[in-house]
Amino acid sequence: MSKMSMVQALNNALDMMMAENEKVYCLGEDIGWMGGDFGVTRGLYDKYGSERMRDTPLSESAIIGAAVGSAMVGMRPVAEIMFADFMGVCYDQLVNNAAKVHYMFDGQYKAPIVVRSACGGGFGGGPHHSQMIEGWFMNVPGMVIVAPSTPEDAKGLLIASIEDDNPILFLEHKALYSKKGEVPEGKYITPLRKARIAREGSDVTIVADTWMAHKSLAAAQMLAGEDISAEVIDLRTLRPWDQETVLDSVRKTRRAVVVSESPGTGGLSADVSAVIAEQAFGDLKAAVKRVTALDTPIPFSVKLEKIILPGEEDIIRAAQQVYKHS
Amino acid sequence: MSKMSMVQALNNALDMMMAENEKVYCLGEDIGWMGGDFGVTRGLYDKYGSERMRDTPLSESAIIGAAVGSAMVGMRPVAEIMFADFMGVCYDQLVNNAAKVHYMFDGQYKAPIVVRSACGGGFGGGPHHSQMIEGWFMNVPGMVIVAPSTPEDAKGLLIASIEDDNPILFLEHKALYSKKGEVPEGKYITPLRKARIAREGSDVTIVADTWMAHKSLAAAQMLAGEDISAEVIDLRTLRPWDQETVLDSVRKTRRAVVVSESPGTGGLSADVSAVIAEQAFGDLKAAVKRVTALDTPIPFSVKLEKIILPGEEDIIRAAQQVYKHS
Amino acid sequence: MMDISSELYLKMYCDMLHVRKFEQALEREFKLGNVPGMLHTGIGQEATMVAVAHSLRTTDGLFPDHRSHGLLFLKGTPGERIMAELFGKATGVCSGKGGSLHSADKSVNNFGDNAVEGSFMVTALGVGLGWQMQGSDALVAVMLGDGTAGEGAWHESLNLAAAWKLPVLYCCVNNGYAISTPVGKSHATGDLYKFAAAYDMPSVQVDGNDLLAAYEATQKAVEHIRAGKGPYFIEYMTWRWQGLFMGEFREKEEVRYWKEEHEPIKLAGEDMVQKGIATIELLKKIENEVQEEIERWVTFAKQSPDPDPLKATTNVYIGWEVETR
Amino acid sequence: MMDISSELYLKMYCDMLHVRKFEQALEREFKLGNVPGMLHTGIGQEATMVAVAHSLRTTDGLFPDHRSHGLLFLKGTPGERIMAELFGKATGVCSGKGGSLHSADKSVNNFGDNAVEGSFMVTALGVGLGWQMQGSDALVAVMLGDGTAGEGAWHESLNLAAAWKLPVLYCCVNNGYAISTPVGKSHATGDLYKFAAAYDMPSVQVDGNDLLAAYEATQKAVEHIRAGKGPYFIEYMTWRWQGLFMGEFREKEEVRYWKEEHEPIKLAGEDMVQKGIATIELLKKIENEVQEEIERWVTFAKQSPDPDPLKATTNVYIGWEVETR
Ligand SMILES: Cc1ncc(C[n+]2csc(CCOP(=O)(O)OP(=O)(O)O)c2C)c(N)n1
Ligand SMILES: Cc1ncc(C[n+]2csc(CCOP(=O)(O)OP(=O)(O)O)c2C)c(N)n1
Ligand SMILES: [Mg+2]
Ligand SMILES: [Mg+2]
Repeated sequence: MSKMSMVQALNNALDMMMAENEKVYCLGEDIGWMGGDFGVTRGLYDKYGSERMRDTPLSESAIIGAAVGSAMVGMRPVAEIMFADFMGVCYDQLVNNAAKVHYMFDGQYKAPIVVRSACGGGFGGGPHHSQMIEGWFMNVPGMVIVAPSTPEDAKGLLIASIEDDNPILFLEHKALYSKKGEVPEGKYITPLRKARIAREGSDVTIVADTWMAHKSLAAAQMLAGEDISAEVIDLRTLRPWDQETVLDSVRKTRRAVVVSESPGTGGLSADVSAVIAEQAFGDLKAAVKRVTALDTPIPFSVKLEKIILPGEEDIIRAAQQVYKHS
Repeated sequence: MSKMSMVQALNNALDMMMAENEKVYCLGEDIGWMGGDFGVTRGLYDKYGSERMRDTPLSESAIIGAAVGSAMVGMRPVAEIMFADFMGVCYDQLVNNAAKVHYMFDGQYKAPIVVRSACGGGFGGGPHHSQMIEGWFMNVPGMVIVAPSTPEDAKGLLIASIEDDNPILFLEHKALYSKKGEVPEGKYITPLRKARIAREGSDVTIVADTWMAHKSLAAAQMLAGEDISAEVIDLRTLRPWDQETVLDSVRKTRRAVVVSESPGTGGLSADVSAVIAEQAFGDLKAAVKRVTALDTPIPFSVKLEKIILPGEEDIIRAAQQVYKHS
Repeated sequence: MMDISSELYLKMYCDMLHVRKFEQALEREFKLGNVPGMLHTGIGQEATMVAVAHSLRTTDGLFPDHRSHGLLFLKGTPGERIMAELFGKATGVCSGKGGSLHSADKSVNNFGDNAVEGSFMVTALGVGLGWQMQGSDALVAVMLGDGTAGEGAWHESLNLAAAWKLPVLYCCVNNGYAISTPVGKSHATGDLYKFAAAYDMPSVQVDGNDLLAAYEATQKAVEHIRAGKGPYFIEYMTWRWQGLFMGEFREKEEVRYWKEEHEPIKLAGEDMVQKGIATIELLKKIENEVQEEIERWVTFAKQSPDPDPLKATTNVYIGWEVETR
Repeated sequence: MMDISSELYLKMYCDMLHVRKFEQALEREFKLGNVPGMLHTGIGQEATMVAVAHSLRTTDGLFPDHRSHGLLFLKGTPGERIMAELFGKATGVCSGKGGSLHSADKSVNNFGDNAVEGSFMVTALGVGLGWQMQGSDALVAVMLGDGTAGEGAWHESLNLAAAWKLPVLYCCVNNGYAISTPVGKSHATGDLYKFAAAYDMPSVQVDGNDLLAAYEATQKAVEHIRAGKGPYFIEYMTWRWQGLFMGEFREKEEVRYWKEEHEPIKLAGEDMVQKGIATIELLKKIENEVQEEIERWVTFAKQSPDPDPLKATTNVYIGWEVETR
């Protein structure tokens, strides 16, 4: 174990996988010599060279296209899209090709790509540098979406993603890049499609992801002071998400709050809320409550952004409400 | 009133709006001289000329970009994306620009564009010509999604969309293009954000859209034979959808089935199901049930496609289940 | 003009006929309702397809486009499996899940069409890159229509292929129209090779209905790429017979020129007869044999079973199954 | 070399200083934590910006890019409202909702930046088209970096602008790098005007640090467009002073050349002194006055209030409000 930031943990995972398997290579804008906009690939260029640490032009479609094509002939590309907001530009490549290659050719080809990208708001990045974009892909069969919230999981999930044979969007929250945590040495895997119970509790289940998992834990701490015992679940894989762990928890606590940094209309939070209400209908003591971003783009002003993004207090209030109204 | 197909009704609406307002113009691939892949713009080129009926190259980003830019300087563009599946290529233009222009510049500009597109499956179009794509946009604030299911609504909704000041995706289901119905003469508006109660009933509410509204009506007919009285709601506007009409109905019937041609993970059906369960929790006698496409891309074989798309029998079975389990 | 053996010439002629007869049979079956979905045929473009097919090795990659049915079997896949795929049958090369617009065959390095026009231009970069990194001398050919040149992926693909000297052969099939839109109307120029020339790669225009000229140009391109010199662009000038769903839309004289005067199969046949490589009787015999073979493929497709219902939900993800109803 | 009046020369010099001082003040305030988000500055590219600004009318459109803060006020918006926007304040030109990367001002036809690089290249088509359809002779200028030339929208924009003869002025600011990536490494060619030349539009390369040369080239382009002859492409060769977040990354000699030898403000100043248009004292005086003005803008921005919380949810849709918490 050693203490490191999520950036370091991700770097460690990439380094390990590139050392182990020469089919693994990285491509993206400024990921080579510079080491990436957030430093995740720092040092790898010196170690693995320009062939395996490929600087690309600003061509997101070509980045994903090249990743998918090379994966179809046996490579294991790790592509970086600098900010997740830019995935709009290569959306077709992800949705109509990467996600469908395996199915439409009935299993002949596969597209084991990992697309790393920095997501999320809270730093005044404005409307095109702050979005959570899992909602863009939730309704897309064939796609897998992974989003770590701790350095330990970041390393384990990235290794698992590179080894997995499906196309994976790997979302790294900017607010968590420099947050430190204990990370095991050596190679290990954090399983995909398996949520993490970040905190056990008995009165209400809070389902969250990435940054919001942290806010939810803080909220749970406060709730404990009011004798509300909250169980916090960090989804880790957002599509397909771990229904079993969530439903088991809700059947125990009989109350659920779903927290998401994305807008409340459509998207992940709606899916989680719907599945809970559909599958655990008889067990629920109160309606599921969602705590999400407001239905707006993300404003530049940090003050305004704070208003539209969900906060700790919003989670606390929601948990209190489901607890008291039942 | 006169009986016409949805294609004719849409054509009629475009004709009327172009005659009335010279700022209205159309652009897209083969929409001019040829009259569009499905004939929706037929005859308009002869009437309004090549300036206002603009054939474009295969450049979906440029089509949406040109639409948005011209809307920002006062035009009222009606763009056509030949098949909705191709919106992946211009996704960035829609999501990061059209949907955000008004907000990010704090109201200075607006982007009153209508993007017409043929959607939906059932004809062996394969993975890139058959998708319902509202799920790609459900989590995108600023976007409006409209989808008619009758010729009458097609005309009224298209007129309303052209007159509306927001960016609108106007989804036309291929299975309904040639279906005929009574259409009022002259100009009229079918209100946006207002669902249609396609059939009244008292035992279960079936919420559906476009093609599925027809399948739901057929299912309701069958259910009536078993003394289950189904109310069928055709959403018409899919984002933001009409919560009031749906919730009023569910509070009355106390049971809900949500039908969607899109995959069940994420997307519109999840949002509708979640909101019903959250808002009408105390009124529900049974868990909401969803009838959706399976979580797969769309296969070419018509036989396989039939398996993955939701059918009338699936809707009947779901309604029977929520009715009996309560 | 290139010198090729009589044997090769005859083989290529025979292959052009395969393409022609395949498409004609397909049109017939489509009208009878036996072929689902949409249909785009490559009639008129046979010389271009055969020139490309004969320049590629099995180990080379191919991204066919929506008019490339002929290339699908010319690349090496048994024709009946292509026909069956277009009929949506279990015996099809993708078990009926891909159809006309998505018929891939990994065993011969056919990467399948992507029905979002232009999109696979960037996928091809990856295939070339992967092979380059693996030290292979294989190249990848991409078929693309003139209309497809409107897509942004065009630029990203040409730019990166040139910057990274990737082994990509761009086969631009300029048949004059994108659906109803003339190439010169929708683009800054109707001579598309001029676009590509800006990307620091050889870019040529060739008569796509002149089999030997098309073959020679393609051979030269393949040599260049195989030598590690990077991508190459060829614009094949040709014409598609297929009109619009409402019928023929082009000028009478234009139609006559392409269908009667500058028709690739007729031109090659006449040339062979003139050169003494074949007699009219031999050509007729070949044609009959090809016709019979194609009908066998059709029969195979027709008699093949529909896909197993289980196929509907298999191969979405690797490692787990999606829910069924 | 073009002949311009002393008055204009001095005005342009003064404007270059405004850009420089604005950016320097911004950098200082950014380091102090007063400016949220990210910061890209246009220091070193002042001549290019001033050349463009002085060629546009208020009725002409502008799509500024991420280094165009200077252009935002040169287009006519009061500088303090631009500064305030970058500070995220209520008095900003977009009420603090847009910030550095999205500062539009409809009143002067500034259409705002789109932080998805390249994307507004197609939006600009629409502005040009709309005006063309409305019979206006206004044109629209698009600022774009060399890196941005990698995006597919580049191709779709140039192609359609040429095909439709739209009044678009492409101002490509080639400063040698996209973040850390040299222009020649990521593109098929480092001379980007060569790309555009393939699109049947005039395309030229000019020294972007030579104010008069840049101005002359831009004037010529504007004339061409205004005459209804369609789009025009200019590649301004320049250099950005801003390095990477970890510091300077370019060769010492390269840095020296651009910062000391081929520095746009110094070059213009020396030229004016030599020509007797200005004295060193006058130039110093101008500089001091500009500095004072910029500081007034900073003070205005600092003292401005944060946006009204209601702004968070207004102007999402037109015609209805979204829910608040
Ligand atoms: C992205 C995208 N836009 C539009 C279409 C619809 N479409 C299919 S073929 C075609 C015309 C293509 O023209 P061209 O590339 O010249 O090929 P041709 O059919 O002439 O061989 C169009 C517009 C599509 N499949 N994908
Ligand atoms: C679509 C997209 N990709 C990547 C980025 C991240 N990014 C912002 S500026 C930049 C470099 C742009 O280089 P250039 O166009 O040369 O402009 P410069 O900064 O040199 O003025 C990059 C990669 C972005 N904003 N949008
Ligand atoms: Mg064509
Ligand atoms: Mg640059």
